[in-house]
Parts: sequence; structure tokens; C-alpha cells
Amino acid sequence: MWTWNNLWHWAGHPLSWPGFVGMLVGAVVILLLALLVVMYSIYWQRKFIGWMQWRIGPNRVGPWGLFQTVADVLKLLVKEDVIPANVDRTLFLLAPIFAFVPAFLVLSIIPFSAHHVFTANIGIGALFYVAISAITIHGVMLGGWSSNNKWALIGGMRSAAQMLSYEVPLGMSIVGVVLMAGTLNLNGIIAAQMHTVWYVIPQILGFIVFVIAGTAEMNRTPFDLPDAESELVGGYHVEYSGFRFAFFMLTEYVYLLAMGGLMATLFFGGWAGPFLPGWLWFAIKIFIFFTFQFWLQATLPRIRQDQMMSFSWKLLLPLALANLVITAVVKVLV
Amino acid sequence: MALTDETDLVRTEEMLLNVGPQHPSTHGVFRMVVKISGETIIEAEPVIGYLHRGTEKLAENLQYSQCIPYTDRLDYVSAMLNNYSLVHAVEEAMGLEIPDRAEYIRVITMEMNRLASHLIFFGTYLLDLGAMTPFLYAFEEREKIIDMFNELCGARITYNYMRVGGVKFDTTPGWLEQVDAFVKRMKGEMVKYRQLVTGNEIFLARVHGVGAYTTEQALGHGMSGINLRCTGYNWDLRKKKPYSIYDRFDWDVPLGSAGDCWDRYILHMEEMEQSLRIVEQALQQIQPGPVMAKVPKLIRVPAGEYYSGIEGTRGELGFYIVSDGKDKPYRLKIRRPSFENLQILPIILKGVPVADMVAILGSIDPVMGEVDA
Amino acid sequence: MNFVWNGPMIAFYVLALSVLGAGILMLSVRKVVYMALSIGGVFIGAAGIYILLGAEFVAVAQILIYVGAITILMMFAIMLTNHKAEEEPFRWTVRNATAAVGSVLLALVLLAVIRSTTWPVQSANLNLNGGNSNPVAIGLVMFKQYAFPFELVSLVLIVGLVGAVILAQERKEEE
Amino acid sequence: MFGFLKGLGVTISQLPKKKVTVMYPEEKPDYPERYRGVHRFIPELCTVCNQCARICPTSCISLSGSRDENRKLRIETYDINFDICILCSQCTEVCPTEAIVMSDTFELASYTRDDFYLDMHWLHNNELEYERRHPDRAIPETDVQKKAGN
Repeated sequence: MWTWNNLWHWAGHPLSWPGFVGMLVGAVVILLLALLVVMYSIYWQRKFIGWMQWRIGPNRVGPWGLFQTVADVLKLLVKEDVIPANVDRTLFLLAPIFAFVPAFLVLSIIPFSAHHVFTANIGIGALFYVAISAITIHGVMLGGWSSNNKWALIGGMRSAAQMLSYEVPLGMSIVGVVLMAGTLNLNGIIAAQMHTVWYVIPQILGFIVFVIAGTAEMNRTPFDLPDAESELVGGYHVEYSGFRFAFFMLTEYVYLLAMGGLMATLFFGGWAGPFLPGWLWFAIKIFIFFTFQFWLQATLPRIRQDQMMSFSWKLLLPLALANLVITAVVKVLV
Repeated sequence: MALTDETDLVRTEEMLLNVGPQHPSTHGVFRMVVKISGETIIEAEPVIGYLHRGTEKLAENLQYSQCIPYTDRLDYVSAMLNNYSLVHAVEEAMGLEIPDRAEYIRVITMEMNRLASHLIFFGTYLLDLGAMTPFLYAFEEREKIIDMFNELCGARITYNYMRVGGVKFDTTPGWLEQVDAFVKRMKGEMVKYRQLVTGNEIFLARVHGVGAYTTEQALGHGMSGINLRCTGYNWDLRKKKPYSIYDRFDWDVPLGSAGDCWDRYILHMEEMEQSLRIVEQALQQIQPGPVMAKVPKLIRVPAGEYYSGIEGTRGELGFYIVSDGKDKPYRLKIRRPSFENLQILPIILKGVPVADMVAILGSIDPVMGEVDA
Repeated sequence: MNFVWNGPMIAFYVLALSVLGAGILMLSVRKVVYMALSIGGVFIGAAGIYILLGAEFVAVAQILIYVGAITILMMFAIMLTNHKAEEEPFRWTVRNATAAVGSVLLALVLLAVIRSTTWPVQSANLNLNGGNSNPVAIGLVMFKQYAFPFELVSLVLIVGLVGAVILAQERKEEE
Repeated sequence: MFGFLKGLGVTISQLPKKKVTVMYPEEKPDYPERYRGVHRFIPELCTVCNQCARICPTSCISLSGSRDENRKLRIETYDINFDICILCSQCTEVCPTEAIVMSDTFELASYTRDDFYLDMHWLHNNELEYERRHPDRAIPETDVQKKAGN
């Protein structure tokens, strides 16, 4: 039986007050960590894209502009919370929360490191990610609808259609890995990879599908249709300002972190790696994923929405299914 | 388009969407009232006039030389050509003989300006389609052209450089060498642009077969320039009605065939290369000499009606002068190519998705200063 | 009935109350979007109860399919089609009154049936999954024991799907 | 099929390229001599010929002068309504003594419209500033005397 359970000191024991406090502290630590990562991933995004565009990126706030994003976040937090007159008030206020709670919820299953990290070691981790991240669609969609703005409505609808249709190939590409590892538990998947090669090699087809579908799921270039600046002037969050807008942005970047974590876990052996400590390996893998996303963002134009849909259903899904069949056949034969 | 058939399956509510006048992809203060069903446009109505400054009326109270700075502000991304078009019309009317060096400088600056304008097209078009890096690359090269113009005539956008009878200044020492170095550098940049954008599958999927129209439609709407040539109709005033010294250079008119966004895009890229060719030859042929003809201090156009059109960056840019023999035009009519080119929008926007609306509008490449005059 | 105040019990009551609350909310709000949203709340609450019962796979599948897809599709339909966004305010009519009486009667009958049934008492250490983890157990049951019914169900679903497409197609031709 | 990979190659290869950003407020662009910024004015040179006011397409220049004891015209007021000036430099072109010339002052933003009424004092100060910035471009004092004497 799987024994990593013993590492999480409250797992497998009845709930006690110290355990509860530990959970709470762990949640806060992860939250703060996520915020920090989000801030500096935005900083890195601006720097990296700036360098590729012959610019120097943020350079005014702090040394090398290191506090630029901090300043931006502070600005967003102290900004007036504008609620336009004709919005559906309740939903307008709730939508950012719907979007952002699942984003943090999925972080709970990402195994950031082998030890000392508060990860829910649940048996259905991979499926949990796909399921919970689906709730975010509600936030995005309701945000777009309740704004009572036509651009926001189109953005919200696009987003819902996109996330819904890319969830399927995303899930299918994960199934390939699950088949190989024989478990849905993310820790189990890492452990299974420690015995063999990283799954990116045998699952290369699934990996490609995963990266494309994951990019689409996060609404990033070239699938940034929901908030297409040049078409929809910002899409679903066009009416939002202040910290509610910050919530939407936070959602986007926390998903970037979570998707990076998931990718590292499923295809690159998670925290496993020689010499360096586990959390550092994990950070390096996520960092590479971030950089790759920003690189795409700097290079590619935006795909059109009908092409986006047919790309998912007519190309990615068959590919993912083919990958699944091949994996199953190989697994049975070998 | 195929999209309309699919969306017919679901009856959705029609929605009136107001695009602009402050929309990032309308290239200025342009407004379109589009009726959409789902994301498909069923009707589009362009609304113009947000940048109207009454240039034509103002000109009636200005001397010809005073009109020149106003032409800068028509098509503000290719002011040199506007300058030239006006002074060319006046020179034709007066029958002036222009010194050779002045003509060469004019051609070099005009073609460089065309290049700068097409660079803006390249950058903003890709920005419309969601890629932001080409914009910065294009603007960096344009910056170099503008810096050279700044050195030549003292302004970065509104040059006010051409004069009736010649140009305002001779080149500064070393300016022609700068241009030469730029042309060499720009050829390398063009290769980079092709690698970065022209082969990109997403880009190809976005522009191929989008916003196509036929030669008949284009002619019927009075379109000109690249927007006409993309349908395969060979019409370039530099070849068809040669003006200035364009007959001294060896260059081609690139032609499209399908009349879609792809053709318009690729024609812009090819025209940039042709402009580089012309500038290169002009740099070899230019000789020292005067840059200003003998012109009376107060310019008077003989009574009569004169029209002269040149190949502007966006099409036939013409100035129609009605003169009663005084030092001010009785009436100055400007044929602004962007205005004519925009007329086809309601037709080609019918049945396309909202995302393509941006792609089509960008490919027509209007400049609002010129549309509203 | 004896109440045991342990964690799962508290969680059960919280979840059950929120499911009921979301259900009542769905019936009482007037805006259609709010109704769709409340039904999403019901689904999430139900998923919570599944987790309490140790059926985590079912819970996650519930969220994935019902919250992630079905509710979204409902909202899609609501937001994109032509409809009245709000219901008429409630009025007592004969039909409504009859429906109310019927519902109360149904509830009473159900309650009586539930109370009169003798439920098998579960021993605490009964191993339902045969030592396997949740998804594995489900997979084994579904593809070994009930493989034929499972395929049959998928066939029925396919027929339903094709039928829906054909129906939509026919309506278009009539117009 | 994989044309976008070439594009990715282009962007990544630009990483080590020299950055083109000008750190603006600390580091100002060096504008050439012909640059048309805000006008500068040399009162000693002005002959009150009114040509600049007449050629101005937007009629933004107004000036007045009077004869001094030597029956020579001396400038008294010289105002540019910078609100409507389009910096076309026609005035400098017609000025026979180059009393009105363009400078390389380009920071034109202001909080009130009143700041855009540039009087002779402001314009002359701008000239002095310009001479301080570009000693090499300043007109020698002797030349000023000579031109003013004519």
C-alpha cells in the first residue's frame, strides 16, 4: 500500500485541534506563496517579453523594477470598487469569488515537494483538478453576463465555450498518464515515474495535447479569446476594477501556477530530480513552464473562435483518444 | 461563410454592438454599428466624422504654401506623400520645372515614408490579430526612418517638407549614407518579419479567405492602391500615369489574386521591398544640385481646374484645385483613398464573425485623419 | 435517534442544510440565471455528501459533469436565447394549489416509506471496495460485473444524441 | 506545418539584443538642429515686419512694435497662442532676420491653457535656455549686433 500518507502528519489520524491549526497555517502559507509566485510571475512575464521586444521591462519601482507588481497589486487593492449602475449586483459581486476560489482549491492537491508541504494526498487528485477548475467557468461567465456589457457578455460566452471544450482533451490527455501510472493520486504518479522515465517521453502525444489544452484552459495566447484586447477590449472583466479585477487576474495566474504544477507532476516527475532539493526541482519545472507560456504570448497571434472550437473537437480530442488507445494497447501488451 | 450556416441551427437574440469610436482596433476614432447574432455580424454600418477638421474648407482661406502643413495632418502616417500630392498638383497647374535633386529627394522621402506607413500596417495588423511583438519590431524600424526625417526636416510626423518647386532643405551631410545603411538593414529585417509572421499557421488561418471581394466590387466602390491590387487588378499610378521620376527606376507592382486579407497583407510586405528597391536606385542616381526651382514669392495658380493624383500609401491620393487665379484656391478637393476604401465595409463584413471584423478592418488599413479630412 | 457530534456528522448537517437551502433558493428566486446557479449549489452540496460517504470518485465526477458542464450549458441557453429573464410574481391559482397539495402528499408518502424501511446496519469495518481504491473499485464493477448494461446505457445515450441532432435538423428545414 | 516554430525562434533569438529603450526623463533624446520644437525669439533682431503673423496658417502669432528715437521699429509685444500653433515653422521660414526660430524644447504638456500663451519674455527665455544647451548653435553676439544694426 502507498505509504507517503505517513508524511502528512494529520492524514490517517482523527481530526484534532493541533491538526486543524496545522491545516489552517498550511493553507495560509500556500496562499501567501501563491500570491508571491503570482506577483513575480507577472514581473517575469513583463521582463521576459520586454527583452524579446528589445525593451527593458519594468525598471522604476525598486531595484530592476522588482517591486513593480507589488505596487500594481497595492494600487488595485486600494482602488475604488466601482459597481456600474445597471449591473446585476449580486452576481457582479460574487463572480470574481466564483472564479478565484477554485483556483486556490486546486493548489491543495499539487505536490510541491516531497516533504513539509501541505498537500491533500487524495486518491483522485488528477480528476479533482479537472473537476474543480471547471467551477471557474461559472465565475468568468457570470462576470461577463452580470456586467450588462455586450463586450463582457461575448467574452464570457467565448470563455465558457472554450474552457468547456478544452476540458475534454485536457482530461483525456491526463488519462494516458493515469493509465501508465495506474493511479489517479498525484503522489502515486510521481512515485511511478521514479521507477521509469519521465512520462513526457512515452506520453509525448498526450503531453502535446495537454500543453495545448492547458494553454486554452488558462485563456492564454494564442487562445486568449475571452479577453482579446484588440477585439473585445478586455472581454469578461471589462467592467471590473479595483480588487475585483485583481481577483480575476489572480485567478488567471494562480491557474498558471497550478497548471505548471500539474504538468510537472504528470509529465516531468514532479519534485523528483537529482542533487537539488525537491521543492527547487519543482520550482525550476514550473518556471520553465511559465517561461514557455510567456514566450508563446510574445510570438503568436490569436486564433479565431470557430477555429478554436474545431481545433479542440476535430484535432485535439481525436489525438488524445488515439493516445489513450495506444497507451492502453501498449500497457496490455507489455 | 461557413459560420453562418452552423449558427443557423440555434436561434439567438440579435444584438446591436457599438464598435468604437474608442475601440483599440478601429485605428482611430472610427465607429461601426454592427448587428450581431451570436458572434456573426449580420449588418454593419460604418459611422465616420469623429476626426473631421474641415481641411478642404480651411484651404479656401489659405495660400497654397500655407495649405502644406494641413496636408500633413490628413494621412498622418505618410505625411510626405500628402505634401507631395498637393505641391505636385500646384506645380502641374503652374507648369513648373523641378530640379533633379529635389525630385530625387522627394522620391527617397516618399518611398521611405511609404515604408514607414506599411511598417505601421504590419505592426498594428498583427496587434489586431493578437500578436504584440511584431508591433514593437516594426515600430523600432519606423523609429529609425522617423529619426532620419527628423534630421532632414525637423519633425517626426508632420514633416511640412515639400515646397512648390522643390523641397524645403537639402539633405544634411551624411543623410544619404544613413538612408543607405537603413536600406541594407531593412532587407534583413524583412526576412525576420517573414519568419516571425508570414509562415505562422495561426496567422494564415486568420487571414486566408477572409474579407475577400472581387475586382468589380473594388472598382465599383472606387477603391485604389493595395486594396484594389489585391484583387489582381494592375493599377499603380506610379506605373500607369508616371509622375515625378518614377520612370527612371526598375521595380515591379506586386499583385494579388483572391482579394482577401492575406493578399492585402502580403502586398504590403512586397511593396515594402519594392520601396527599398526604388530608394536603393535613387540613392545611386542622385546628384548634387539645387533643390528649389525658381518660383514666384507669391504662388498663384492660373485660373482653371486641375487634378493630379499620386499613388499614396493607401491608394490614389489626389488634389483637385479650382483656381480663380488668386493666391488661394477657390476650392480644394482632396481625394482621400482611405475614405473610398472604407466604403466596401458593409458588404464584406456581412456574415463574418466579430474576430474577423477586426482582421478585415485592419487589412483595409484606413487612417481616420484621412477619412474624415 | 441519537446524534453523534463528530466531524462527519457536523459536516453532514452543514452540507444537507446547504443542499436544502440551495434547493429552496432555486424555487424562490425569480431570475432564471439565479435558479441555474442555485442548482449548481445543490450539485456541489450533493458532491460533498458523496465525499462523506466515501465515494470521492462519484463526487468529483458529479462536480465535473453537473457543475462543470450541465449547469454551464443551462446558463448558456439562458443567456444566449430570447427569453424573459424573470418569472411572473407568484399567485395562488387552482393549479398551483393542487400542485402544492400533491407535493406535500408525495413528501409524506416518501417520508413514511423511508421510515418504515429497515435499512441494513453497516458495520464500521465493512470493506465495500474489496481493498481497492475508489476509482479502481468502480472500474472493476463497471467493466467486469456490469459491462453489458454499461455498454447498453452508452448505446441508449448515443441514440438520444443522434435523435437530438435529427430533431434540431428537421426544425431547421421546416423554417 | 510548423511555421510558428520559426516565429518562436525569431522571438527567442532577440533576447540578447541591445535594448532600444531610452530612459526618458533622465536621458533625453538628442534632437537635430532642424528640429521644430517650441519657438524661441530674439527681440534685438526683430524688425516688426509682420511677415510671420501673416504667413501663419493658424494665425497664432500677434505682435506689435513702435518706433524708437532713431525712427527704427522696435518690437514691444510678441505673443504666440500655442494652443493653436501647429509647429509648421512657416514663420521661421519667412522671417528675414531669423528673429523667430525653432528650438528643441519639446515638452509641451501643461495643466492649464493659460500656459500656452507664450509671450516675448517666455520666448526669449527659451532662446537663452537653448543657447545654454547648445553653445555651438548660438548666434555670435557680433552677428546679432550686425543684423540688428541693419
